Amino acid sequence: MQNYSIFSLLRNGVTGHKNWSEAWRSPPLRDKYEVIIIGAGGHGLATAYYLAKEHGITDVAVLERGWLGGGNVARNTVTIRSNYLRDQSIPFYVKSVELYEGLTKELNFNMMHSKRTMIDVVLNYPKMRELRRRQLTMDIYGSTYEQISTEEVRRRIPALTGGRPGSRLPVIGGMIHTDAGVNRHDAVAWGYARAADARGVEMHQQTPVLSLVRGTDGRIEGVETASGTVRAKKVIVAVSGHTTTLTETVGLKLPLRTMNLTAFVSEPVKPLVDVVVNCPDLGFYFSQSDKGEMVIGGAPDSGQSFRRDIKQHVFEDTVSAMLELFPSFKKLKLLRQWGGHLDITHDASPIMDETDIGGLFVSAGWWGGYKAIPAGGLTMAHHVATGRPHPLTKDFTVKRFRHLDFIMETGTTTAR
Amino acid sequence: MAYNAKISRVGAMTLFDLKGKQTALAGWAGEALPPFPNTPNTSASKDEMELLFIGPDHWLLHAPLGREAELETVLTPTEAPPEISIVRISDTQTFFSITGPDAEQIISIASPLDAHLSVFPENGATFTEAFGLKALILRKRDGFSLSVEQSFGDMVEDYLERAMS
Amino acid sequence: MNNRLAEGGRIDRSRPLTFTFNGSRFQGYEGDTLASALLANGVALTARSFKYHRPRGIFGAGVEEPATLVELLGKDACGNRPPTTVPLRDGLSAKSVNCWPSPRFDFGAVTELFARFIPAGFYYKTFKWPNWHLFEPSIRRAAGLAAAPADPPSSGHFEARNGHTDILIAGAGPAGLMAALTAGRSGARVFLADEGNEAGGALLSRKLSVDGQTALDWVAAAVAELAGMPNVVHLQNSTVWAYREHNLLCVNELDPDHPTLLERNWRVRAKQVIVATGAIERAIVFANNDRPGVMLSSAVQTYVNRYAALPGQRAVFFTNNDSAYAAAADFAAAGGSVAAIVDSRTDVPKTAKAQAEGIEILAGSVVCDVTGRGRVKSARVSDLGGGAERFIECDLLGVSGGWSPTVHLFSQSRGTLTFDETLVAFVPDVPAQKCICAGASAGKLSLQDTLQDAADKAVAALGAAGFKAAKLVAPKAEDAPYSAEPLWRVECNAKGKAFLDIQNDVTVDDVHLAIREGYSNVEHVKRYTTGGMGIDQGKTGNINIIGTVAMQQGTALPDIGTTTFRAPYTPVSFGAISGLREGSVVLPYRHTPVTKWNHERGANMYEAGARWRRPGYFPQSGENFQEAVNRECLAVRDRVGVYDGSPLGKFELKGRDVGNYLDLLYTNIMSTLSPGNGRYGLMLSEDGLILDDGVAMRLGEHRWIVSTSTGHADAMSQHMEKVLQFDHPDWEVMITTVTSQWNNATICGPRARDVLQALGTDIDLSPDAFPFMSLRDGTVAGLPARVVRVSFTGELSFEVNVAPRHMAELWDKVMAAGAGFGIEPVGSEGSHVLRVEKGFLSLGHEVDGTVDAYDLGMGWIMSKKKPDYIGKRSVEIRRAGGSVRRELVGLLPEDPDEMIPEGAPLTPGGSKQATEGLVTACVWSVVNGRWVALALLENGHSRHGEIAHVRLRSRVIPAQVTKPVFHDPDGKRLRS
Amino acid sequence: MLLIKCPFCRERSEIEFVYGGPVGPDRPDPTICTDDEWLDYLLMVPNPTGPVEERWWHAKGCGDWFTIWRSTVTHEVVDRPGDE
Repeated sequence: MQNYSIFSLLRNGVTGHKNWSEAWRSPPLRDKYEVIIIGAGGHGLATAYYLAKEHGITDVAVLERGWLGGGNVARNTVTIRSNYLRDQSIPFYVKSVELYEGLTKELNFNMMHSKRTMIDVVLNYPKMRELRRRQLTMDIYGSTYEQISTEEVRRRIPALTGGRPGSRLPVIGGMIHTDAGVNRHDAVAWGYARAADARGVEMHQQTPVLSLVRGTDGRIEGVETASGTVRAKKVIVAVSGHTTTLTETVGLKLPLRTMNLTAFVSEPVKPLVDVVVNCPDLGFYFSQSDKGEMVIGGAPDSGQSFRRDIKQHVFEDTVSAMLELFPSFKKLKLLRQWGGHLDITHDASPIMDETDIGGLFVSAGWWGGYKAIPAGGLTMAHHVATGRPHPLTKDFTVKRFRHLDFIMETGTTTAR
Repeated sequence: MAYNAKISRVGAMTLFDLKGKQTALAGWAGEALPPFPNTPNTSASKDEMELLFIGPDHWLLHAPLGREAELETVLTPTEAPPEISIVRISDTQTFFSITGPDAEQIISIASPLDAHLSVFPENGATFTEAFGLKALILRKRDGFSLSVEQSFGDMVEDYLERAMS
Repeated sequence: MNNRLAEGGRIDRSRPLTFTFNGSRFQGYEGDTLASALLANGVALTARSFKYHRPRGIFGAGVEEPATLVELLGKDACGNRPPTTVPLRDGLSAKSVNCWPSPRFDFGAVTELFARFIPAGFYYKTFKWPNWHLFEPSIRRAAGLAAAPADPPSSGHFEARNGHTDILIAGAGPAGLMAALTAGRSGARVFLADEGNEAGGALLSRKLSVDGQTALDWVAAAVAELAGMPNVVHLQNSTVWAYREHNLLCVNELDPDHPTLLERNWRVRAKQVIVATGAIERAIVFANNDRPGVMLSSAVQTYVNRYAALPGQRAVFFTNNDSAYAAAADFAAAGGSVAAIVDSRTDVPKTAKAQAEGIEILAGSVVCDVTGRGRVKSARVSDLGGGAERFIECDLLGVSGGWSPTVHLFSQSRGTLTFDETLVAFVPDVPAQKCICAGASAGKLSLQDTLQDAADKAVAALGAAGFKAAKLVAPKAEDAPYSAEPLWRVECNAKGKAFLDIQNDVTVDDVHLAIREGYSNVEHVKRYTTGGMGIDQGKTGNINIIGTVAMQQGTALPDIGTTTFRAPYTPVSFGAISGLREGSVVLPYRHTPVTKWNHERGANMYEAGARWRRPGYFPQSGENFQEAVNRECLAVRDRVGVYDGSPLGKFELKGRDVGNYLDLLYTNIMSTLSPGNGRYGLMLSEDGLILDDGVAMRLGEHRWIVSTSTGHADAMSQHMEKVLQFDHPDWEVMITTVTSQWNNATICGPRARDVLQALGTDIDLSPDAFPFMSLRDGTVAGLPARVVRVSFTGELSFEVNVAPRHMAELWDKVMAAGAGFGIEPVGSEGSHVLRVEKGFLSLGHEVDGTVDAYDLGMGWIMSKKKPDYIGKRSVEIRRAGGSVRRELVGLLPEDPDEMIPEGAPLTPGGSKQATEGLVTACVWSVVNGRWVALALLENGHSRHGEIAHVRLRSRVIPAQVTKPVFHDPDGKRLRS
Repeated sequence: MLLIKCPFCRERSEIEFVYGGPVGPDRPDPTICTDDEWLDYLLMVPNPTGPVEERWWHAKGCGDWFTIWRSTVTHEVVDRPGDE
């Protein structure tokens, strides 16, 4: 793998940047691999990387229907945090945050990881109670969360001039999550892809999987692509939104529904807000990108959707909520908006498991799965390589639904 | 130019919620009621009373507040047979009158309802959304009547003032 | 004003306006944009670029402007505006973004010296050591263009509203006006919106004739006719910025005719949409194509014809198509000198040449570079092979890379595009909604075609919307035909940077680097280089990026594909999107008739479910929170208290099948109740989780009333109707919401009966005549009332329900009658303490989406007799799974004065490990004189008497596990 | 924001409605069905890329619960598959 550094940049600058090598190869598709990963998004690429790095499994093909890194990893709000509610969730996300923090060095690719803190702005006592519950449980797992006063909230977010006493919902305080941060989403996909490629993993773009293939023994045997059958004893489905589309080709039903979650950005402006701001009571969150855009998210659309549109009323709800706390943004302008597909389970927790079809693994049900990418890849690779679930994901089974043992995880952001 | 409309809070009106088959309702209280309107989301009137056809097998009897006691006596809700439901709900809604040349513009700020005369006729009467709430909109001479659940009345008054400012 | 023409244009020379740009004062006229006024004043250098801080001028004349952005100051303050879209006003003050101290002397320009070391994506490769945090602050400061607005608008407000129309027409250029006339005459409702400050579109920039009159006279006549049609809404300064699902379009009206409105946003639902948004001219890519003085040829034409401003003295035009010839001719006619027209085509159509008589035409030639830094000095021209090189002196280079139909809205609607080889552009293909493109946006690039196309398309759209319109022969227009040949970039040996995206400083070399590094998909290229991601969204340059990728990869342009166009078409203020919804009405709020009294009493009010504002507690002077709550609770336990229970959800049910229906909804049996009696019940969702709790009462044989928790009233209404209408449409059950038909004052405490007696009532209040869980209709204090004996406090309790119109009166009378008994108003905090002392469950505390009735020790409420009720089967399946359950217990901290934070985890021995439960509530018990808590604890029911451990950060609180009830365990008091 | 055709009120804006989920299998008789049948009913909702039947409640209008067929890909309201 070509080393990236200030020195290589200077050296190449002198030679007109003609000597940079490809970040990943485009080898011909073979008809057999040890492991096939469907979906070159964050989770698929991370799984490929950790399979190679942690378990030495490099005979891996990542099959992508469109372009690498073009799924939800390309269309999220890059918030990384671990302030979850349940024992089953918190340590997983703590691990993910930790991995993210070391990723730039590990992958020799600048993720622009900005551990800039998230502040939950609280307007309601029941919400404050719920967040304090999180705080005390998170503490067990080493995740940081502290209550701060309204004055401190305002000191840290000077642009927050709304929510004064007497307003519709006055700010009553905040919770500060110093582990939280943002990074550069494209870098995550590209960095994992480059590093996986360097260890021998193959990336195949524009290679849609049409169906899964089962053997006579009922186990998974491979996949059918537009360019023919590709065999593998282990297949991982990591295609947020389209999980059931694929699993149903082999008659496997999963308790998943696909929804559209949208986000939007403002025009770029000079630095104004230095932390991730989240307001669970009003249902919006945002951070300012390094380029200066406010990257804003709200609630998901109701109804199932495979369309990346935004519902005007959902969008307006988010904007009104934001302006209530940040009235100076009234003159700020919307620059761009987009959506992404999530598949959500009945309890809003993921499914990270081998399915009833032997050798077929799914990584699905991610609801805010961007922050889960490193730990999701690490644990899925572990499960695939060892045949046993990773301790951090042992509860995220398909089997839990057989006894309706839900892991109700409603998250701190509206988008869960 | 600012809007040429007049808004006033009327408050409660007599309202009876009527459910069941039209024939059964007519059989029980037909003589006391205006004729049943045939078209969904329209009203028919008689003696200052209006009968609003606002849902499947569902009507509202709407009259000035002063008529409540008299109508209660005629309709005898508690005595009505099991296949019909008559419930006095006068207190559940608070009414606003919106009149003047720009009344329809105020409605378009409040509600996604298409209140154009070609769509929402002279006797139009429907539940819809206004300012995020369930609202009853009636076309009136020179404007509209808009009503919402009574507990939201102060909020809607606040909203309408903002619309007119 | 050295560059202002003496006559012509759409400016009003009788109304001079003074404005300030980068600290200098200038003069312009009404009708100018900031850009045209600057050009008229000879200001060529107007900006510095984003990354390299290269000098930039004005490049376009409308929303496509990529090169210059300004920040408006003072009362208009806002950032990142293209000056081409800023109408000039007297006193306007603006400055260039992203340069300091000025575009002429910009310290940031040093970055260009390092340009070779900062290619596309350089930040992915460096700034890694020691970490990004070291670099991030300075990078953030360098980026970001304009400063963020510091304050909300000082006066005025925004409005959002709904519109409905048969035909929405986006754009009031020739196509839009033609379509609007056709549609308007048919009687259909028409909504015509155009982004410009006057109608006419491209006609405002050109010198054409229609029907033997000037095109602008035709425009004026059309506008006048439309103004006379009551069925037509015609808005200028109004951009159709989003095309959503089901033909909902958003229109941002910038300058409404209203004294206090800043902007308006329309959500218009249209039966049919006609997109008549014209076309946008493309840039051409060659070395130093970003220098001030390089300008779209259509912009040159616009400044000359519309604004009477000559953007240069001596011009070269560079084109791959016919349209620049008219531009050159207009420039020459206005007094400019045209040195040459450089045309990349070897065969220039005669019709084009005919327009530029007397001007030298260099066919088969290209401009490969320009000289001059702060302003173009000459164009370096060669033939296509790079030979016959010469420098042509000029201070203006008009470029035209061909025209791209403005398909943004069509594409937003999910219509597909196809590449038209003749037009060398993407054009609309298959519509996905009730939408049709007309005129230039449909690829009709001459005026005659545009007018006829718009008339035909309007007739088709009207037909689809149910209106008959006669086929119309469009008026005769004079215009030259249009043809073009591809020219995505000029290939030559020139050294300078050739920009594909002028705003984001993305060059041809950047794209080549991206491809070399494997970022080969056009989406990768755009993301790696940031090309097309600017505020202009690459309106003049995107297709050149695609073309450059295609050239480099040796593929055909259509195979590379276009990218999705996303809303908004141009940036829109968040204020307009939110409209009136701000301040006190940002969310709904609800009052009861007692709200005013509560305020007067000094209650601490806050939101408590379903948007009700409720009193938390009523502090008296000198009291803190705990003292106030204790006083209120003691009043209830020792004497009497009253609270406003109005918000409780209430539904009246009628019909022969209500009993069966309630048996399906609730876990316990309701159908056996006799009239006048009620029963507490639980409702589950079908997955076996607790949905709500409440009381069902039978009013008569077929009349019932059901109460729900306040916060769930709407959800319960939804649930009840859903079950009824889908699963049992044949059942005779009719449900009427009566939440706001009944308000209530709940009088509770040992002296409650005395207070009610003192109020005066015709109801026999004796325990035998009026037992717990029954109701009576009668009068109380002379008011018609329904009195219900339920208790959420564990004390003797009478819920006195009256109509809201009587509630304030009832409340006053209760307070007066209770005064002698020491009555106190009780807030929600006190109610919480009282229910915890009794172990009554609270949704949101004990019920958090995991527990069932058995966990709560309420197995008795799960009917064994009924074969089915909603959620029954799921509870059975869950309990058969044998997972460890967290069960409701009481906790007594070993130190009675030690408070346990609500939500605190319980862990084995208090160690730092996975939790075995949590504290759901902890209150100071006034009856026990100590802190008591409720908790969910693994296998808690079998652990009474054990010590459980609350784990906090700094300490562990041992607490004894008990039954979850701390007061009157047998319920004697509430039945008294 | 969809335009939803209520059987009683005709076309109205989506904000007047509450979404009630996709229509899956009929509720099995819980007294005789197997666990798997019950769980399928409860959890395995249809999730097609294409037409799906879904429930809507005209909460702010006439109160009717009804179903529509809608494409999850285009969001267009479509005919029930098989209907012309």
